[in-house]
Amino acid sequence: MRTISYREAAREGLRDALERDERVFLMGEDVGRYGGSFAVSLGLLEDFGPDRIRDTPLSESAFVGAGIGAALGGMRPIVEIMTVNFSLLALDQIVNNAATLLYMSGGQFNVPLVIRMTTGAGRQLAAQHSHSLEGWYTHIPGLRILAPATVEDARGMLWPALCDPDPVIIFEHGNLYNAHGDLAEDPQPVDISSAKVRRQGDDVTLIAYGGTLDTALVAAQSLAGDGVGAEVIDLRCLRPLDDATVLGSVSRTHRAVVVDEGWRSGSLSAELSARITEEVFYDLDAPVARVCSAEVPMPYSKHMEDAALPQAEQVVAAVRRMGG
Amino acid sequence: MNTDEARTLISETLRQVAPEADLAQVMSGETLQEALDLDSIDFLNFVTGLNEATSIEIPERDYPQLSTLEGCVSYLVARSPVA
Amino acid sequence: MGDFTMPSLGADMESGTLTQWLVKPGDPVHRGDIVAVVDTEKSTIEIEIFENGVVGELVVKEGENVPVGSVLARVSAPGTAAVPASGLAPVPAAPIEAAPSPVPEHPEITLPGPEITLAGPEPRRAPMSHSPVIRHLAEQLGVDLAGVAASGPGGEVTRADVERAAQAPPHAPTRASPLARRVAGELGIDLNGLTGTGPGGAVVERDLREARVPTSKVVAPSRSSGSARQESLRRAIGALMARSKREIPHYYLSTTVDAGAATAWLEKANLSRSVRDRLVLPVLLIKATALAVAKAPEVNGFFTDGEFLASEAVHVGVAISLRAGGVIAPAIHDANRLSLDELMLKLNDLVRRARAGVLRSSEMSDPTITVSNLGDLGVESVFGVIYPPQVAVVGFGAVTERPVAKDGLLGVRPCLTATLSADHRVSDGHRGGRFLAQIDRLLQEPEKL
Amino acid sequence: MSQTNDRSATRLDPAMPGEAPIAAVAATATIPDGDRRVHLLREMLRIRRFEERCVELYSHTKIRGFLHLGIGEEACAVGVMEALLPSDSIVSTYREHGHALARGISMRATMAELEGKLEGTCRGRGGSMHIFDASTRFYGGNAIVAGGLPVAVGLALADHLRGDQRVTACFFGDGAVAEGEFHESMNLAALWHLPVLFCCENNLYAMGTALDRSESETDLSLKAASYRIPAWEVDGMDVLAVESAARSAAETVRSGGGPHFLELRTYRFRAHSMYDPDRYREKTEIKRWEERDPITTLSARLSEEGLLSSDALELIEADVAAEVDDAVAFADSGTLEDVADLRRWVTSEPDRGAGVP
Repeated sequence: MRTISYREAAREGLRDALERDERVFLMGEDVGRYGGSFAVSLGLLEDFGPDRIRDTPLSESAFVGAGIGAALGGMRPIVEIMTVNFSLLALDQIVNNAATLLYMSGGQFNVPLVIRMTTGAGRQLAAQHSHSLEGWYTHIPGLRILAPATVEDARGMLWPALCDPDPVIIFEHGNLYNAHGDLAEDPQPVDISSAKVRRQGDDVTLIAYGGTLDTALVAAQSLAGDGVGAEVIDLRCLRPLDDATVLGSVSRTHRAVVVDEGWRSGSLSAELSARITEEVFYDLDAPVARVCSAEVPMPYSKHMEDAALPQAEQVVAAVRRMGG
Repeated sequence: MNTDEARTLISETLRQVAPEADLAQVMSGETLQEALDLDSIDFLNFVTGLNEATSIEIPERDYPQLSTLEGCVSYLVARSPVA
Repeated sequence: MGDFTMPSLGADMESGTLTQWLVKPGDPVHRGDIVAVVDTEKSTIEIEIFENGVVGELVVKEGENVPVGSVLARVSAPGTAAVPASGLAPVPAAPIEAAPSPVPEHPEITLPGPEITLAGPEPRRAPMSHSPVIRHLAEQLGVDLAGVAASGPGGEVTRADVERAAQAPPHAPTRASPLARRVAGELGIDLNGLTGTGPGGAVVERDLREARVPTSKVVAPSRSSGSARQESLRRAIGALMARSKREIPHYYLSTTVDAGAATAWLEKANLSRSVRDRLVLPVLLIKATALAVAKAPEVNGFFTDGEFLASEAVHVGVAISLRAGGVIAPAIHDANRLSLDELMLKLNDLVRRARAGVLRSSEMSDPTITVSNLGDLGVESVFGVIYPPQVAVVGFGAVTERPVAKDGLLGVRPCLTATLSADHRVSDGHRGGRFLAQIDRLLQEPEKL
Repeated sequence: MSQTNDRSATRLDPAMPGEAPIAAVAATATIPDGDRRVHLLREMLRIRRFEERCVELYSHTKIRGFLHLGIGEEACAVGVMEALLPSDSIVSTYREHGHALARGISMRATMAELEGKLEGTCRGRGGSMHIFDASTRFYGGNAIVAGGLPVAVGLALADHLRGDQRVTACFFGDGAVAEGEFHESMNLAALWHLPVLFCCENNLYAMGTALDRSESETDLSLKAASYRIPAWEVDGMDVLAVESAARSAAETVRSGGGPHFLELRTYRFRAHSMYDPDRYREKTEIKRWEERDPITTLSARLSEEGLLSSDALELIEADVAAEVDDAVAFADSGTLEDVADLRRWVTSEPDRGAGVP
């Protein structure tokens, strides 16, 4: 076991994939010479050369579309969009081409493409650089959406994602890059379709992903002080959702709180709440609660941003309101 | 009516009165009321059931003879019309 | 003879208006010729014909709007004798005679036969206008008159009706969590009018488990799975008893009753009855208890929100032990007015349905006093625990031969022990004692029960 | 490595869209021999008759949804496809029937797709605007204007990375040049020197908007030149001109000469789609372009040169008509996809391999 940062783990994942298969190449803004805007791809250009570590012009639609074309052409591209905020410029390619080609072509053309994006707020980057739009992408059939929240997942999800014959989008929360965690000496690829129970509990189920996993764990800790056993579920895969793990837990604890950095309306937490109500209604002892970002463009000032983001205290309060 | 017929009749009638009753549990000598938790209403319904099935007249004073399984069987066999 | 039909000119086009014909009957046409102009909601489009031929009848007139696919014109094969335009008298479509003439409008339709008056028990709709007194009272008590059941002789709403409506819990649906509703179903607890400790006062599962629910709300458990139901039922009733003990100051009385007269009368009475119609001793005990209430009304009613409400009616709750464990006490309504035979039928029916777990919630909801008759199971004396919100429970032990001094002579008589547990906030030993004595006196003249 | 073309021909004054274009730049390639030109004529006829029948089928509601016809633009499709190899890749647009048929996709499968039948190229899921065919590396129509351009660049990128000598031909209309994706794709292809053949079918109208009402600079070749991409203006109504231009461009691209841009000056005789009252064009203008119909002009030329007798033409017409009838019969008798397959291929079935080998 060694302690390593989330960023280093992600970089190790990239290096491992590039070494395993020469069809793999990385493409994105400043991934080469600059070493990646979050330094994830630092050093890769020197080791793998400009053909496989390709800096692109600021043309999100073109280089994401090119990633799709290259995947159609038999390569295994990894496209890095600097942040989810800029991915809006490539939505047409992602939704109308990547997610749709296999179905429209009647099963003829696969798009084995991986797109990585940084997401989320908390670094005072203000409204245009702080979005958390994973929920949009989880709405699109044809895409697999992953949210690695731990060092192990940051290292282990990339290779299985590349092996998936369909497009996979990996969201890396910006706050996690500096987080440290344990990682095996020879880390194995991880499963990319099921949620994980990060903390056992019997009284309430806290459901989180990516950047909000830590918020849920902190809340669970303080609830334990009040004698409330909170179970914390890390979704890991946001589409397709691992209903079995979520519903199994909620039907046991009878209470659920979803912690989601997206805005409430039409968010991933709304989908989770709907599924819980539809599937385990008769096991609910209180309405599903949701702790999300305030529905405001993210303010710059720290105290305002903190007020907008979902916090552990809000999760604890939600559980209390349920008579937990 | 031979003893086996009597026994099956008794268990069927009891089952109507006390669905969960299980004749096997009735130890010999133990009264049906105790073994199967029958109160006076249940017992009356039990007697009514036997009467309607066999049309044997069962006056109240004979109730004690029917309170055990064996007593019940012999009571029925003795009074049933010649098969 | 081909047909020229209204073409589909767009994904969402359902009909089109033929604005102009560019050909007339008899004109030769060739594939691709523009033959007409059509208007859709969005645009005016020249439409072409796809086959060669000669134009026949123009079925659709200019200005007519027809759905896509409707025949616009008949087109005959090319080279057939051109039908002289004038000669082609359009065959008029057969006038539709067969259509039934519409039912003539008659202003007044008289139904044959006498004017039907609504006779029978159905109370006639109360006249909408209420007396000012009633309206004023209703306003005062915040009662919506429209929702009040009228019991007055003329079908009008009485003062009592308004007061009853005022007391009745608001009809707002009880807030309960789905889990609570499911568990309530299993425990046979009627959630109406309950408030709990959940969000917004909703009843939550814990409320049911820790029996914050008055027994009157305990209805027959629903038919869900056996063992889990029994377990939860036993727990709920146990908790109920514990709470009853905590909250109600019980006082206990007992007396020995000579049951000789009763049992002798019973035996004689049953001789002349077929097996099915025989009576059992509990029937006499219930009737005696119900009649004795007249002597001690403080044992018959409800103690809620800190005050006692005597009940005019006497609904005797009969404690029935469920074979699967637990005891429930459904009510026999107006036991004091029923004959012994009616009581017998009622009791038999109650026991059978209770055993089968099929009881109406009304039966469970309003006994005014409870009789527990564990004497049936050979127990000599039993002190019951009061079922809140009731205020008394009468217990009858088993009939046993006991030495009794009567008229100075020592003799052996069939006796039973009658007990009373009552709520000290409502009655006391003296009143309770009068009640038990009255039961004893009544049992000595069974023929009057 | 900028290569400015010889612009000896006078520029077409875009202000007057109705003006007939001057003879295009004469490509230096050889004039194809007799029967090959008959083959080109026949290919164009197949497209024309196929699409004429589509109009009828649409009127009778056998084809639904949107239907964009390339009647008049057949020379572009046939000319370019003649210059490509089976190993090359094609990315097309929603006006794609001509490209599909010229590329070798059967009339049967294409018509069945238009009628939404299981026997169609994509089981009836794509329709007129989304025809895909793995065997001919036909990477689809695309209903998003310029949506296919980045994908074409990606296909070329894969070939470039693997050192495969292949061309990705990417078709789009004049409307696409107003999309950001056009500029991003041209730049990326040029920047990375990728083997893309950009084929712009400039029919002077983006749906209902004439070129000069949507572009500040209407000379599309100049646009391409700004990305240092060699560009030719080609008479899109002359299949021989298109073929020779496409052939020389494709050979340069295939041998590593980087992306090339063909501006195929052409014209569609029918409305943008089945729905369009065509109010934005003068009837006279349409008439003038119809006089330069690529089919009638070629057949007239071949008969003048004694290479095509009227009987031979009739034979070709009959043969094409039979193929169209057969395709319609095949489509009409086609089956519907089983609704139970609704969810198949939203994502891959577990065992399915990845991508086209």
